[in-house]
Amino acid sequence: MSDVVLETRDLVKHFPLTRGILFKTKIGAVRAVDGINLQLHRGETLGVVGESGCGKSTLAKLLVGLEKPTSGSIVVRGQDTSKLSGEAIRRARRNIQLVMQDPYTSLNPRMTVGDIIGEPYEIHTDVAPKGDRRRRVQELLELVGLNPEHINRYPHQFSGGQRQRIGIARALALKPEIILCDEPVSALDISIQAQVMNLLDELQKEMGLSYIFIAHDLSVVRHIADRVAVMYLGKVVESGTDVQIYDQPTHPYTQALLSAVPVPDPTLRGHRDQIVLEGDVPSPANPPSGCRFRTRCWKVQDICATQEPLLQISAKSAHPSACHFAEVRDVVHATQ
Amino acid sequence: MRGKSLKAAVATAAVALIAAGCTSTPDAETPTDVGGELRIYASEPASLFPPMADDNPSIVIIRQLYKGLVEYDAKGAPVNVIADSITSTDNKVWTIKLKSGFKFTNDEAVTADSFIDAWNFTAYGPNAATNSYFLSSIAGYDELQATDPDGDGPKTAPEPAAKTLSGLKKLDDTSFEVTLKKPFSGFPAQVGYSGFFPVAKACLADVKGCTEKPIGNGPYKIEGSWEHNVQVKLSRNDAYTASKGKADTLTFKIYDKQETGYADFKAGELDIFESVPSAEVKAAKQQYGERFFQKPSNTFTYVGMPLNDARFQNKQIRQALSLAIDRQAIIDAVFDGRFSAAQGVVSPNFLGYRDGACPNCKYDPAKAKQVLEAAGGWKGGKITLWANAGAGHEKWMQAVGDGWKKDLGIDYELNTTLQFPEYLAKGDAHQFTGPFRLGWGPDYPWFETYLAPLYYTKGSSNASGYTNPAFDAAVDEGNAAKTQEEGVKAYQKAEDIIVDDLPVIPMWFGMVSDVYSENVKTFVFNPISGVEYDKIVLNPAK
Amino acid sequence: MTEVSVDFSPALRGTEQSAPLLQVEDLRVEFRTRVGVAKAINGVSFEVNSGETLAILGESGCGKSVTAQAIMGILDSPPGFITGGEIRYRGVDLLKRTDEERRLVRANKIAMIFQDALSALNPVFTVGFQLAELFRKHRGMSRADAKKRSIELLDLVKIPAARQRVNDFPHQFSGGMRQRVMIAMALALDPELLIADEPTTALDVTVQAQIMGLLGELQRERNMGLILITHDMGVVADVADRINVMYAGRIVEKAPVYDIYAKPSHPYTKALLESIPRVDLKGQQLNVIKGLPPNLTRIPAGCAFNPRCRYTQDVCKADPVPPLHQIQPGIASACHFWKEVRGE
Amino acid sequence: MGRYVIRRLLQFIPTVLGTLFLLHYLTSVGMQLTGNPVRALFGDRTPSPATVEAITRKLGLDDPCLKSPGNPCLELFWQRLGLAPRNGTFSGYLQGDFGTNLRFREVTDIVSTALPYTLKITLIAFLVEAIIGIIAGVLAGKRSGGFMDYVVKIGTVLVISVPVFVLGLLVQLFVSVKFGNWLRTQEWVPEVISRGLFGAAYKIDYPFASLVIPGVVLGLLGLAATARLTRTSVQENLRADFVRTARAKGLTGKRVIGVHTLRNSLIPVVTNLGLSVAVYLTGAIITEGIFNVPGVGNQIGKAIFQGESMVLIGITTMLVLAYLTITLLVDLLYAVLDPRIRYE
Amino acid sequence: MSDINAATETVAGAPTTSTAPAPAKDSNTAPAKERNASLWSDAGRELVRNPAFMISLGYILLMVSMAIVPWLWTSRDPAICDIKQSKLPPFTGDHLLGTSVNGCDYWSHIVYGVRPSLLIALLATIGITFLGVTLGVLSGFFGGWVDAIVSRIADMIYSLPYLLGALVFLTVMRKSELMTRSQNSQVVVIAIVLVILGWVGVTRIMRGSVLAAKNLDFVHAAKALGATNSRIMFRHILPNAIAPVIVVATIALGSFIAAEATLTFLGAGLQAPAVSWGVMIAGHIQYFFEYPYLVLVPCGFLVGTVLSFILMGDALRDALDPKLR
Repeated sequence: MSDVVLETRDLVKHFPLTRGILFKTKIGAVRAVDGINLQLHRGETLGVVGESGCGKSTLAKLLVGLEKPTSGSIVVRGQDTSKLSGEAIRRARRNIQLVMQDPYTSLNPRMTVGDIIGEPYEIHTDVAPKGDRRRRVQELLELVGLNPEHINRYPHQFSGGQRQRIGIARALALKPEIILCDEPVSALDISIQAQVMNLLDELQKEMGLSYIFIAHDLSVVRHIADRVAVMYLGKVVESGTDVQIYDQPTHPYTQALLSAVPVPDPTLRGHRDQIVLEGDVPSPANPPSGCRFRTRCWKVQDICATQEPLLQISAKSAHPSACHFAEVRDVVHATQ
Repeated sequence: MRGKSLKAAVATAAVALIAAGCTSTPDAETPTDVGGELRIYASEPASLFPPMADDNPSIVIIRQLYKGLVEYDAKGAPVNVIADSITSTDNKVWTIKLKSGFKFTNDEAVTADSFIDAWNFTAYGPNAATNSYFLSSIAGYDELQATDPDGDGPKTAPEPAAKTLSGLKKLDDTSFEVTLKKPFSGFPAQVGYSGFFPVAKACLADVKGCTEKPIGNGPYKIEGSWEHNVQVKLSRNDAYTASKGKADTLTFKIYDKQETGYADFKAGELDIFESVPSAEVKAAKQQYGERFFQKPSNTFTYVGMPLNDARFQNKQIRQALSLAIDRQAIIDAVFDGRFSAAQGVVSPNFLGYRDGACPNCKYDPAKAKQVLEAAGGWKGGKITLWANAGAGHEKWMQAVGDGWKKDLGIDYELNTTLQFPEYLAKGDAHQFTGPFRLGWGPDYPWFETYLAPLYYTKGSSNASGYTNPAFDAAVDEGNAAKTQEEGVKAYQKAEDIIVDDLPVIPMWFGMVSDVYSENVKTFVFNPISGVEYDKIVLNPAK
Repeated sequence: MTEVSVDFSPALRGTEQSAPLLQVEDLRVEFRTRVGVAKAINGVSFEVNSGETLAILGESGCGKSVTAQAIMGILDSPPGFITGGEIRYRGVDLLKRTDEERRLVRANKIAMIFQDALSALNPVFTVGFQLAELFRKHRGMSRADAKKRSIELLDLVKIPAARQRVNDFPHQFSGGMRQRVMIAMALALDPELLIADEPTTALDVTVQAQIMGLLGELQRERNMGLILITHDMGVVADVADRINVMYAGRIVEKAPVYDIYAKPSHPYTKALLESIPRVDLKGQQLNVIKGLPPNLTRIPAGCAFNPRCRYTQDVCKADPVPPLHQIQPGIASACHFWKEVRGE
Repeated sequence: MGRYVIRRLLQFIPTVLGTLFLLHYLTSVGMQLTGNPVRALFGDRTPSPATVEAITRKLGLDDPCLKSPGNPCLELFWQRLGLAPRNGTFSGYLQGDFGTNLRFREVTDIVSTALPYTLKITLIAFLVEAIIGIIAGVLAGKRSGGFMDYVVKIGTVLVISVPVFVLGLLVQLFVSVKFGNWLRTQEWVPEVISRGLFGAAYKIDYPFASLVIPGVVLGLLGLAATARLTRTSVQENLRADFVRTARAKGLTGKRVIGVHTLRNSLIPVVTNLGLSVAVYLTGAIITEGIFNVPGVGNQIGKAIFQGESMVLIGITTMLVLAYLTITLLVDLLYAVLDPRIRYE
Repeated sequence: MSDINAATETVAGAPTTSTAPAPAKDSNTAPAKERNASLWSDAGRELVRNPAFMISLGYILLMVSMAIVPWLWTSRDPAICDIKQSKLPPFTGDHLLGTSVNGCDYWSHIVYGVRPSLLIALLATIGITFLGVTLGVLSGFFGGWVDAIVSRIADMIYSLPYLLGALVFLTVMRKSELMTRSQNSQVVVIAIVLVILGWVGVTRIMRGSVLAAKNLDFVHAAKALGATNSRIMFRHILPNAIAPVIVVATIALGSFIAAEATLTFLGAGLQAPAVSWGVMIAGHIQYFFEYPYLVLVPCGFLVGTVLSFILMGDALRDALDPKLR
């Protein structure tokens, strides 16, 4: 597919666990990301969902180059960025920008908004001539719905939602093709969430951006994503279009996850197919053999412990699902 | 002759001034005088082993633990104790006869060997005894020293040529003969110094043990052992046959700072306190009245002149500088009168002292200006005044400079940055670039001790680099004199040369400022050896 | 640290079992800070009965947590001060009682669980210690008995291997388990009323479902009153009986759960419902509430919501503040134009 | 834990070696510039070179490198450590030979007589600092902006800003001499109080009582830091969620502060207390001097001014080891106080 | 407590609505006022209202003016002394504070004595701040062997008792020509020694701050933008980590003034005839019992100065620490 702007191939990130008195020896690894294949097409939004500890944040760091992958590759427009270094990696980074979760900590409190949004130009000096930068920053402010006159204000003079807009403006400064949104609305008040989500929507349409949207809130992802990947313990367990994932989930984990999401409609009380999972997510330092979800799965059989299910389309799943017993089950809608 | 003492003390404590004087109360001995504990202010001794002890705190205690050939009477003249007689016909070969019956506390008898062995030990270079110097006038001393041939390293130095002094000859158990290198009339006075005390054989065999727990032959013996930095406790040695100690116990309580000790005296923790801090002298005089004891002592402070510096080679310049110092004002302001302004270069307590011997030592700004003009005025620019660091000399040196500035218009600066070792080394090497402060304490009660070491050509402490054949001749004459009177006359002639030439500007002599508590009935003070603790009588306990 | 006199069955004098479990009447709280006085609660009234779940819904800064703390009597004072109103527990106004009486109400009668169990549990004591402390200090039990009861409690909240885990420290538990410990702690002394302040906000959805399930189960078993404080409209829809919506320190709408979702009577509630994405709907248009919640030191005159409201007219911008209009029994709205909002 | 301790102990080696070398180098340079400290023993009289040389050789200061300014004297350093032979024998720190002072008294002997005094005064200072400091800090932290808060704030700032030698002298003058002398005139006051406790200097008859005042003076400085640290820490912890939980549990104010706040607040205080002990062991140069306590600090002071490099290096080596050990112990204690910390 | 935090959070800046930009007339006046609405200016405003801070500042400014233009404060030359006028009590004749033992005017000594004391403290503070910040940033940011070396050296210095270290260094340094040349070079040498022993504290604080700041989101954001290490260090980490250092530096400034006096008391600091408070105190301590004012007067000024710096540091800490708001 020619319009693939970003692709990961068997992306792996292990954090070594070490021990030793003088010289450290490796005694294991936290398998934060363990072989992930994703494709992002031009102009689309790929949602990545999962609970805490599933490797979402590590994936985000890998994609924007904050962490180096243990193995595998990240291909941006045909170029494997994980193999780059120095100047080349800084250039490659222009194309993929990050919007972070916490609007309070992601902006340097000692810099003015103008400095924050203008910083990309100072780092990549060739993008905009010096005299032009202020104008561009003001344009960006306007673009994200902020008053361009506030260019000299400090972040703490803005509310959370406004700060998130500043973060988005910063990400847009270098005119990237891809924006990685790492939980961009989860720290915002509900009345503000919608503002930011709508803004992201508009910008995508206007600028032809591609989003990778990482979130734990399945409702938000459903709202914004075209395609969705569900992660569990460093692996993608199911992926597909939003309809496939939300209306025809085939992986038990996806089903459990969806069924747990409360729906703001009291009339559905007791009419939804509720699956309550037992126990906690196992430690990524010592994941279960075979299928990683088997320890909490109600469908578990012997094969699950010995053979790792592949993420593939099967007879009962029209989209890739990593379960030996994949089967559609609608858990979101009322079953009346 | 508390010796050297003084100087080492100055090196460490601030203004540590020691004293000598005379007895304050007539001796009145009755049997009831015996008993009680005398608590004495003291500093940490360097050593309690006579060959190694050359500092005042050590000597004070050693004098109670040991007795030498002679001690000093109220006028500072030597009186035989262990010696029966010390005689010579030519001031060069001395015959010493001992009394019998003296014993060390380990029951070893004090014999001629006790002296000869001790002196040989002290003189023998590799033993590194700090009192070695005092033996250097004895014939054969140089053969006991080993000098590093190349002077640069740890290659083991050659063994000294001899192990014993050729000038010491045992005649029998109670007599021996000492041959000096040069005639010296002061020898009988010199041997009263603690470096000449006898030492038991057991001590020489175990120096370390004997330092911590001395084996003496004196009126007191040690209780337990030396409690470093805390106290040294002595009890009466009943085996001592000469004049017995009065107090049952002498406790030397060790203090690091004068001020703390004085605070403790005021709190009633001490019976005798030496050297009341300057700032408290006035108050002490008022408060303690009779029990405040003040008397000039023998420590001599002077400002040396760097005679190798052309600016100071004109003696009129030196005289002008001396005349422009208001000694009494400085003493009153800085030391609350705890010194007596120098009127010559010899201690007022010494035989041969003359009031007003130094006409140039009076404050006379008019005459100073006049003399300076006569000398052609001062063209040397700023004078640098030197003193060693951290010993509290800044204040009075500053006052000296201020005086010159005011009366002679000579500007000055102060250099007080050198620590004592370096300061002394600079003096040894005649490297001072301006007047420098130094002090001197007599080694024995003999006029000569104020002259030869300081001004004799290449004298051992001649930091000014002074040399004058006429002076040298006068000292030699005194040393060889047959009688005391002749000797003193010759020494006075030498002093006259000095006070005119002023190779050093005499400043002042120390002042004993002691206080004692109500427990003390009779306070006994010796001008040479200081407070005589063994003779102090205590009031009976209430 | 021993209490001088321990009343093992603290019954508050003057309570009437017939009176409502908890009535809050015109409660007012303000925070006096260096930058000014923040009016956190401006006249809040509601009541809760046994066995009932009342949800207080609102965004951060609306005063819902402060209300909970005021009821519990654990408001940080200074800077927080209760400036008016009554908090009646079984008919007794707690605000008029001594500190000691109020202390004994806590945990015994009214208990509370907090949002972040990790920071709400003392990190340096074992879970067992923190549980047993309640029995030892309030019930005078021996260490051994208290420990036994603690283990029972951990069993009750379905913590596996309770006997071993009782000696663990809070950081050794997962987020969900910690919240279970908090619940155990709150239920230890059989309170009649439980206040849950955002009990699941910090948790993953699967764990949230577990915890909400457990809470509901325990509430039913014990017939407790439950005040659920949250901003999550989904959670509320699942468990609440009645809902109070708060905005800028006031209750702007009260209604039973079904009514509020079906037909909101206040523009704020309505806008909220329209602005949240739903997992079961695709292509839904999100309505945006423009602007920001007000600064509590400078609440706009008139209806506090007026700068953000699409129904705003001049009357909304001037005092007095619109009162809660009784629309039907159990339904009230503090909007001048509630009819328009309801589409009536 | 074991591994951690071993690793830390191994880290001691470069630190101790580094400190030793630093001191060795400094004192060597000192000697190279100042000249032979032996010269000072003789005061105003120039000693014969032979005598000086003999003493110098006996002290082991005859290495020619001590005469060439800037020379690091490495050979001498190894000899002092006991890693290189001197005159054919190995005798240095490794062999337990720490050298002697200028009067040939062994450093080990000097230290072993001085140490007991220092340990006693350290204990007193530590108790003063810990008990008074923590109590004052808690009282101040409990109500920030309250009376005790100001007392602690002003008191601590005053203590920090008055140089210790001034403080020591003032205490000696007013407490030990003026007040003490008055006490000593009072018949009814036991001697242990009038002579011991309020004496102007250390007294062998009252080995503990007479160290109390110097100990207090010594402890004052640390006390200021402890009180402030406790105050800040308590203030911070009082805002912590778990304190709110403790209050919600209906615990008494005493228990909330004394158990739930204090324990957590003490964690940073412990580090400070540990470091204080290390400082007391050495920092008493001035205080020990003023009160005539023959402890380690006093010996160090003398050693520095008399150029007794061997004493200085010897004592400091032991002090550095003591310091490192204390910091290690403090870190281990940390893990005990805060279960979240694990050392690996 | 999230509620009330949020309530006060936005107070500093006027709330604005994003969809409807603030009216133009408002924004014309706003920027000038807003420009300084940073952490520092907030702190500044708060400090101005703090009486302890303002009194301390006033006192310090007084002292600084004495240090810079002493002749405005006294017409006397401190070097002119008359031994016959020794130890006059305060308010005698034209001697405001009496005279020293050497008969020098005491007030003029106080005035001229500020300079070396302040200079030493200032130089030492600048030194520890510069050295400490540099090493702290390097070791915190790069970690690894840089950190290991810095930490070991810091351990060494830390384990050397401060006073002991200073005495040893100074007794060695004072042999060098530097110490004998002039008062200024003495000042520099003492300051250097204080720096050598003092940087460790700052380094540790800085290292901690950097380690904390390193993991802040905005640093990640800058990294993701491709910012270089130096940019991240100087533009992002340093400005955010410097506040505690400034507080510590202020307090250190005070303690250095006291340290100079203590070293002088021990005979290792400045030497007479240099005029400094330390010299005044140390030189008169032996007269304390009889003439207490000779010690208490310079002590009073010293304590006042140290106190002022510490109070300022304290106030600064409170003003800069958002947790205490």
